[in-house]
Amino acid sequence: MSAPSLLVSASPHLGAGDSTPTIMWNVVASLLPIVAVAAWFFGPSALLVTAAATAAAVATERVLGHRGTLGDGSAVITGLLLGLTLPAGLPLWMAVVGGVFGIAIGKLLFGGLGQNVFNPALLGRAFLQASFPVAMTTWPVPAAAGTWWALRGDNFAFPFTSPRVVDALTSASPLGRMKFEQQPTALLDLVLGTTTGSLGETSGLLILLCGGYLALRNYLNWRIPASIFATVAVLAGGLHQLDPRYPGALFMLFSGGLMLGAMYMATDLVTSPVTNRGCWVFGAGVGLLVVVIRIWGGLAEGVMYAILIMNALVPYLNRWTQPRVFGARPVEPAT
Amino acid sequence: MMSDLTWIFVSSMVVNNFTLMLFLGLCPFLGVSGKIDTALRMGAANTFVLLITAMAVWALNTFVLPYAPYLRLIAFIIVIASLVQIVEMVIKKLSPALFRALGIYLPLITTNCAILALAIFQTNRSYTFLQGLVFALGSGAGLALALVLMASIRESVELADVPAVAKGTALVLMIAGSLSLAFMGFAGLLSSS
Amino acid sequence: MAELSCHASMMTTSKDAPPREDLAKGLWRQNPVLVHLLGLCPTLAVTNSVANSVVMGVATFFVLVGSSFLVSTVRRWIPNEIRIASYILIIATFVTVAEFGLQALVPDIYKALGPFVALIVVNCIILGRQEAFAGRNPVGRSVLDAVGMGAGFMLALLIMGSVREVLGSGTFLSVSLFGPRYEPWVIFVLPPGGFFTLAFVLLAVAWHKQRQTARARARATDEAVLVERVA
Amino acid sequence: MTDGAATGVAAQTPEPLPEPAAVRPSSLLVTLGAGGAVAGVLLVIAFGLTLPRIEANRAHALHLAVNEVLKAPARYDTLYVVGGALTKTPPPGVDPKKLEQVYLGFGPDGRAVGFAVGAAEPGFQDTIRLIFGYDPRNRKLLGMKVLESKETPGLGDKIEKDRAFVSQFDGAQPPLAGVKGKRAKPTDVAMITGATISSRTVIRTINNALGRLGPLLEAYRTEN
Amino acid sequence: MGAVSPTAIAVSAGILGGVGLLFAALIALVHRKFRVWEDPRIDVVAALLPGANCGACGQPGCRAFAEKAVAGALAPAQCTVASPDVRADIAAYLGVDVGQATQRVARLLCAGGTDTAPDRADYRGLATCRAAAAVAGGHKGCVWGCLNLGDCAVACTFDAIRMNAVGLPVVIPEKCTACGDCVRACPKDLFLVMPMEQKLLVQCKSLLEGEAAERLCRVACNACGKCVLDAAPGVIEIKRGLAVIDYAKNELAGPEATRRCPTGAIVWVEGAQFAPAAAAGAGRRPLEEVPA
Amino acid sequence: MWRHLKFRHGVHPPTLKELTAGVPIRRVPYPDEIVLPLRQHTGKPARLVVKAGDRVERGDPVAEADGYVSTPIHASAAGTVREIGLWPHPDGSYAQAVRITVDPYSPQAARPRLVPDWSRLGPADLIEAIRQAGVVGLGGAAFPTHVKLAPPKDVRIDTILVNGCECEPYLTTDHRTMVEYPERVHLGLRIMMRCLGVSRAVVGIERNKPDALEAIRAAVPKDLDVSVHDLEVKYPQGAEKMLIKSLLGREVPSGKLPLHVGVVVQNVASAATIAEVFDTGLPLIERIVTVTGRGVRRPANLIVPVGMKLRDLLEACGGLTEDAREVVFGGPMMGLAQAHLDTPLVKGTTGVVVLSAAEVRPQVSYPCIRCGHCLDACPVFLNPQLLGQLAQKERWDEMEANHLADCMLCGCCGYTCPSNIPLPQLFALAKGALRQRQAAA
Ligand SMILES: Cc1cc2nc3c(=O)[nH]c(=O)nc-3n(C[C@H](O)[C@H](O)[C@H](O)COP(=O)(O)O)c2cc1C
Ligand SMILES: Cc1cc2nc3c(=O)[nH]c(=O)nc-3n(C[C@H](O)[C@H](O)[C@H](O)COP(=O)(O)O)c2cc1C
Ligand SMILES: Cc1cc2nc3c(=O)[nH]c(=O)nc-3n(C[C@H](O)[C@H](O)[C@H](O)COP(=O)(O)O)c2cc1C
Ligand SMILES: Cc1cc2nc3c(=O)[nH]c(=O)nc-3n(C[C@H](O)[C@H](O)[C@H](O)CO)c2cc1C
Ligand code: SF4
Ligand code: SF4
Ligand code: SF4
Ligand code: SF4
Ligand code: FES
Repeated sequence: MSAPSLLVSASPHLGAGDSTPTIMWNVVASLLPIVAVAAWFFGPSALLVTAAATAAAVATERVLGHRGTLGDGSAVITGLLLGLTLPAGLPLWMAVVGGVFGIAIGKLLFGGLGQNVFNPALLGRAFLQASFPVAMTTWPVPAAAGTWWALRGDNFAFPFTSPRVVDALTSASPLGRMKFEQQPTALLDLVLGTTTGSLGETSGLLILLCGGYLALRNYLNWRIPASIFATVAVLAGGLHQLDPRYPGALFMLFSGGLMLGAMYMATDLVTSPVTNRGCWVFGAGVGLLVVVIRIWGGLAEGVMYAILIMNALVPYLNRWTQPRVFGARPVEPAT
Repeated sequence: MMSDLTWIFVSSMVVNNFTLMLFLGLCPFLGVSGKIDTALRMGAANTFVLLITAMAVWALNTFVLPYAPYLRLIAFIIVIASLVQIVEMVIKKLSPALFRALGIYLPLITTNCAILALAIFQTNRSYTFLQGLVFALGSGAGLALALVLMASIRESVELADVPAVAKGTALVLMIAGSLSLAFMGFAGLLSSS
Repeated sequence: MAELSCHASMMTTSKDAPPREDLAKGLWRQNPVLVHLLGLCPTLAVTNSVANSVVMGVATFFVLVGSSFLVSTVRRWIPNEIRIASYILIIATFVTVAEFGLQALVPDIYKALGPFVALIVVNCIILGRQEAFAGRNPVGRSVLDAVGMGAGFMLALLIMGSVREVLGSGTFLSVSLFGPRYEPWVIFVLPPGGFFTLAFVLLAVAWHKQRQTARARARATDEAVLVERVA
Repeated sequence: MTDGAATGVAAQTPEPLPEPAAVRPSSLLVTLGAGGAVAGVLLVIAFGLTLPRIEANRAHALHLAVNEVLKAPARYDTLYVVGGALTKTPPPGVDPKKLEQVYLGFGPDGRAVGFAVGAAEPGFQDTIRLIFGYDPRNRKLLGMKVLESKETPGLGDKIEKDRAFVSQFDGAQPPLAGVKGKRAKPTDVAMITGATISSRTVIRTINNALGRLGPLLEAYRTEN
Repeated sequence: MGAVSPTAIAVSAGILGGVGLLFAALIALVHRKFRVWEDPRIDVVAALLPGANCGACGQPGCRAFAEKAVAGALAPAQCTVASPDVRADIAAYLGVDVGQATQRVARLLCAGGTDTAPDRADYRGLATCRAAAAVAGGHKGCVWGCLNLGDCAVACTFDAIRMNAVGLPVVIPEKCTACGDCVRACPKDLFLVMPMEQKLLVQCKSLLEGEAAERLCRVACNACGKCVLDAAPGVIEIKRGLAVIDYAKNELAGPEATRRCPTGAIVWVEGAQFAPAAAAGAGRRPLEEVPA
Repeated sequence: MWRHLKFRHGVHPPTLKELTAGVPIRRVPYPDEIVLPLRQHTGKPARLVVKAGDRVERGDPVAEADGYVSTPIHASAAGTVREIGLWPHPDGSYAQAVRITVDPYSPQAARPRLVPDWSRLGPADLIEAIRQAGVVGLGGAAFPTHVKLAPPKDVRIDTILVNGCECEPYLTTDHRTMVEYPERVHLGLRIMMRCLGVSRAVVGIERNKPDALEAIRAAVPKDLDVSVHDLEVKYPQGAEKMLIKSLLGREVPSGKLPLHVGVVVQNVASAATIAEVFDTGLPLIERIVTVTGRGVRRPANLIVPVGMKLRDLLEACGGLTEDAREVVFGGPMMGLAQAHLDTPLVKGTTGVVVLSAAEVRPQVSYPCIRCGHCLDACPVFLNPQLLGQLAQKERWDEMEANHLADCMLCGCCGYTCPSNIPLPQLFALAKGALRQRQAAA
């Protein structure tokens, strides 16, 4: 019998199903329906903005990253998610700035996939929000009168110039209206997504479905969204009971970026805790900060900041929520 | 007016965090944020010195400086420095354990601009004794928070394959910038009606 | 008096370096901010406009040169034990003078600089120079050194201030550069922008250094080839 | 293994350095004491030299602000808030600088045109300090100027820089109400889009200050 | 208040002078109590040393070396890492001779490159020698031999090891400081730090003999014993399948012992051991390609 | 039912046992040569007692125990000692081994009883007999059984657990043993209970072996307190600590042995072997081995003489298929890959699994994405994610502080990692480095 050159490798010699790229591309796939719905509401602007953010993210990963890391699909997710957090009328050059910053500073500077501390998409968005506060808070009304084809803002503003005012209808977001004008928005509109807001924060129901698919396949830790939802519902519900001027739990849950944030961004594997207990605490922290910022803060929406702040706490949470090692007794007082 | 102690505390701790928003105390922030353990101790020692400073400054402002306003800066720096020195010696004598935990950071803090800045802010804003203490407590908590966050992040980033050019201070500053960006979420906290 | 944290005892030139070197080293090769990372608080805090940066730079320069002069003049009479206390006394005096001066001359900018003029007292660069240089060298060299370091500090502030004002407001010394259509990147005049700008500047410096060592390494490889021929 | 490095202990041993003797405390005392005294003298001199300029600067800044919000009065008086009333003369023994002050402006004809009142409240980033002119007779504002704020450039700093916003306060009728969009009534102030908080703080600051001081101002008017 | 009145001057001078006195008293007190004196030259010497803390000098670190050097227990030359200039500087500063140290260098006890010693299996996993060695002894047919993955080159602080085209680490004697990093790094224990004048070397550790050894590696020592006969008596001995050199008799050793070696396992080395091939670079041999 | 206990975490790899689960055990023909490494068990290698040219009969000792934690080794076939020298060892190294040329055409008749009859022996004599018979644990670690049966005086053992889980995928050695020799298992158990003076025994069997459960249950002797329990099918149910947790609810303290919670765990095959040794009077010279996997043509459960070479064994099973890629001693989760077909089987070899190219773990790894799956898999609640990162930076001390010592290299973390990071390999390296450093200190 001739001996083929045998393989020698370390145990275990078998591997379980899904590889990292599989997970990532599945997330990409689950985001596509959300992009499609955004396009349904916001027309070509939605596609342009997401495409610009994604292209920028991918190109940055390609140019500055290690060879071959594009295949894992994570840069595509970053780009898509960044795009989904932007207003439809944003100039494309700004979307590109966000994508480049998110990947270059938010991810590659830390060593690339898996090593970053802050959610790259959100860091990119926070950068944009701080850089271009006006453009980033100009919310076009979805499905406004006019043709589907019309741009919802000056998407094609020349790089480094301010967007021109285009006669697309804009209005305050449901949260802004609630906070600054005490005007609630109908829950059905929030659930279906027929409200203003960034591209991906319009349809809570769809996000819930797509995220649920990922949770079922164990691509994301369901404890994080569960903990966020529970915390927000309890806090908002309680405050609403105390003072009905505060918005109720359902409004809180379905308005703004909470759904997208809880399902897709707080759950980013890399920037959330590795321990399950840590995930519960992380989610509770995000929920708490969202409610605090929305109710007592200066900003109408706080999901992005809540997640970023909790991201910063993740290394600490990981340490703190380390499970008790099998057979290790809780420390007994010295005898 | 700004008598609201809660607001002073929250504002000095997160909204106008000394380190992340006002760039005060960057030396310890960059220098002693490598390990969570030391960061915590540094934060505690810092808060301690801030509290002492607040009291001393209140006394100076009330009893000495009205008569010699031009000595403000010199008086602050000398009084703070000598107070810290004395406290250090006292701790060393009374509790060697506490000294080992916190004392070694005290000299580092003397020449740290957060302390002097606290004195100046407190004077400029004419805080009362109580307000001054709350302000010191809030700023100290803010410094400790920033330090601990930075330390835990640095501990985890130490295991990452950071590109060679970015290793060291550039990365730490990027993290600080990101933290500062995240802390912008606290803007306006408790100040809107 | 406590030993100080500043690690400024590096950055010395050897005894027989030419005076030009005393002056020039602070500007770039041993730039107190960009290379030795000293005095970061003011570097980040007051550089959101060029005017602020310049005024702060001048004030610091004044204090640095003044106290270096005085320290090197009186250094022989200061006992070692009270070295630092005396330095602080001298520095604080100069800072207070600078504070009064700015308040009298440029009240608006003084206000914009907030507490940071007073904080020059605790700027590590200044105490560091007294410790490392003025306390050990004759007046002439000390002043040259202080001028160099002060200029280096000013240069760093100017770089930071220019980047931040140009990007963050589209202006330079309040003169509009790109016309009204320019969209300013507000973040650069906000706190995070300060951190990011300095990080970018340091990245650029590190990248430059890396290129230099890469070149040095290329030279070393020639050596290795030589070894190969021997073997 | 061979251990080659152990060859050759230094042929000579370096001269041991003698430990320097301790200093005499008296030299420390003399140096620091004298240095302190000299520094003190220097400071006082610098202070004395610059003080006039600094006070002039301050007065000038105040003058400009009062001028702006009272629409260039011919002159103005400084009044002190003492025990729930306004008085021209501070009570003896109290540092007048510690008292709250308002300024009463007079037109060229010598008639009072209104008060300039300073106030401050926490805004979006930090405390916003402003001064406004108020005519208690017509219950109208005369103008508003922000003295100090750290609001976001490009957004919140419009409360200082945006003429459209600032000019609304000329002739507005307190208590003010912030509105989104166009102002319809004289009590309305159109807030700045994207800087609602800063705008609202300005409005709130004026309303609160008038709520507190309004009766005093009116009482003073009627008395005099 | 305001103008420079004599009282103001007096007050200010009094306050500051008083504070100064207080301070001076305090410091005098502290100094009296806690004074520790250390020879300042230690700091200077420590600053001059390379700061590699490599231990090549046999001290736990550069500062320890500085202390001993100032005390005269070590000669400056014994820091082999420092350049001759630096050693001279230290000597001049301390006013002593530079002293001498034998130059030592790391030698590899294996010559089994990928061309001479074939693999027996495909190893997949972490691309380090240590990892490969732990998995079924690695891919190399000869289990004693070099795994060619370059842990040593990575470990070397001084960039003194390059992997050549056939996967063997080449130590560049000019750069090697004898710090022993490679000795600790190699899982097969193939490095030996030895004086440069020990030039006779058996580049093999295989315990197999005769044909069994040669089957696994063309340059293995097959324990034939010819070198023992050719060398001066007692210099070489065959022990457990290997020719072993007694370096205590190094002065008797000469190149003649290598002449009849059928495999070339015993060599006479001047300078570097194998030919470096710059093309192969200093890194590891890539085992796992980055996913496409 | 009885208390329902289980251990937490762990993984569910496909069991893949259908290849051999129904194949009855048969005996392989004797090979031409037997190679007996002197290191076959945990502990000190045995000391040689033969020399080249000696004749040995089946069951003759070729090496004697060298110390307490050591066992003798016996010739597993009659023949002539051809050579004593270095030979490839299953752990990848070369080790001292006795090569025996097997007599051709020999009936391989055994010597008459070398091991005494058990029924009249007291505990001490029984243990000595077990030791002389060279019995070691057959569950994988090959720990000398006599050591386990003689616990230190100050611990009290109250229960023997019999480990019939066989949780490794593919292997069916224990399964077939339980189905075909249930009485032997019980007899072995009876002998061990006598050695330890224990009256209670529990047999734990994973639920995917109903026939084994039934056979073992049916054969429980009336006079013994033996209960048989079915367990969840989950890897590593068979690891001692997990088994004790599942069956008794006791948690073996970190760094301690089962005996510290009053338990001795023995594999079913070990029990059966003890019975067989006393039955036949022959020492441990053969064992049951599953040869399986998609890379071998005729998977089988075989009685194999210890020391048979892999090449011969595979030939007896029809040889390798074209796409055979990796040969593993033991199961695919913890087994050792073999670089050589010349390596001999040793006493601890539970099976030979030949994986096809399609089955082997893909060999590209991605960066860790901190998914936390490894934390959810680790049965001893470590943080493999952190440990892995630390290992890559060679920060051994921090690994130690993070309980590396508790890692049993079960492979769950590596199995579940989507980024395919060779975590157990990293941990094995770290353990090695720490051991090396400790030895140096
Ligand atoms: C980076 C950033 C800076 C901001 N700065 C201010 C500010 O200075 N003043 C302010 O009132 N609002 C500021 N805002 C926005 C407010 O938080 C809030 O969204 C706004 O006041 C709502 O106004 P709108 O209802 O007109 O959109 C800022 C927001 C961001 C993201
Ligand atoms: C150093 C050492 C000492 C041991 N001592 C005993 C012992 O005294 N009694 C015992 O029952 N088992 C003892 N064991 C055996 C273990 O409990 C365990 O059964 C053996 O390591 C095989 O377990 P495994 O197959 O799960 O790895 C010892 C193991 C080791 C490594
Ligand atoms: C991860 C792991 C899985 C194991 N799986 C089994 C198993 O399925 N069956 C088994 O008998 N022993 C298994 N063992 C070995 C047992 O822990 C234990 O050593 C053995 O049952 C003791 O019996 P023995 O000394 O008779 O071999 C496993 C060990 C480990 C570490
Ligand atoms: C469930 C899930 C959620 C993710 N969410 C984000 C996200 O919010 N932002 C992002 O940049 N990348 C996200 N990614 C992609 C990837 O983890 C991210 O690019 C890393 O942070 C880069 O190191 C996600 C991936 C998964 C599997
Ligand atoms: S460490 Fe170097 S010498 Fe040792 S096996 Fe690896 S490559 Fe060969
Ligand atoms: S036989 Fe000798 S030279 Fe060849 S690989 Fe093995 S140790 Fe190296
Ligand atoms: S190999 Fe170690 S770390 Fe990994 S799952 Fe098993 S016990 Fe846990
Ligand atoms: S399973 Fe792998 S990728 Fe996931 S956390 Fe663990 S090591 Fe990282
Ligand atoms: S300069 Fe601010 S703490 Fe040192």
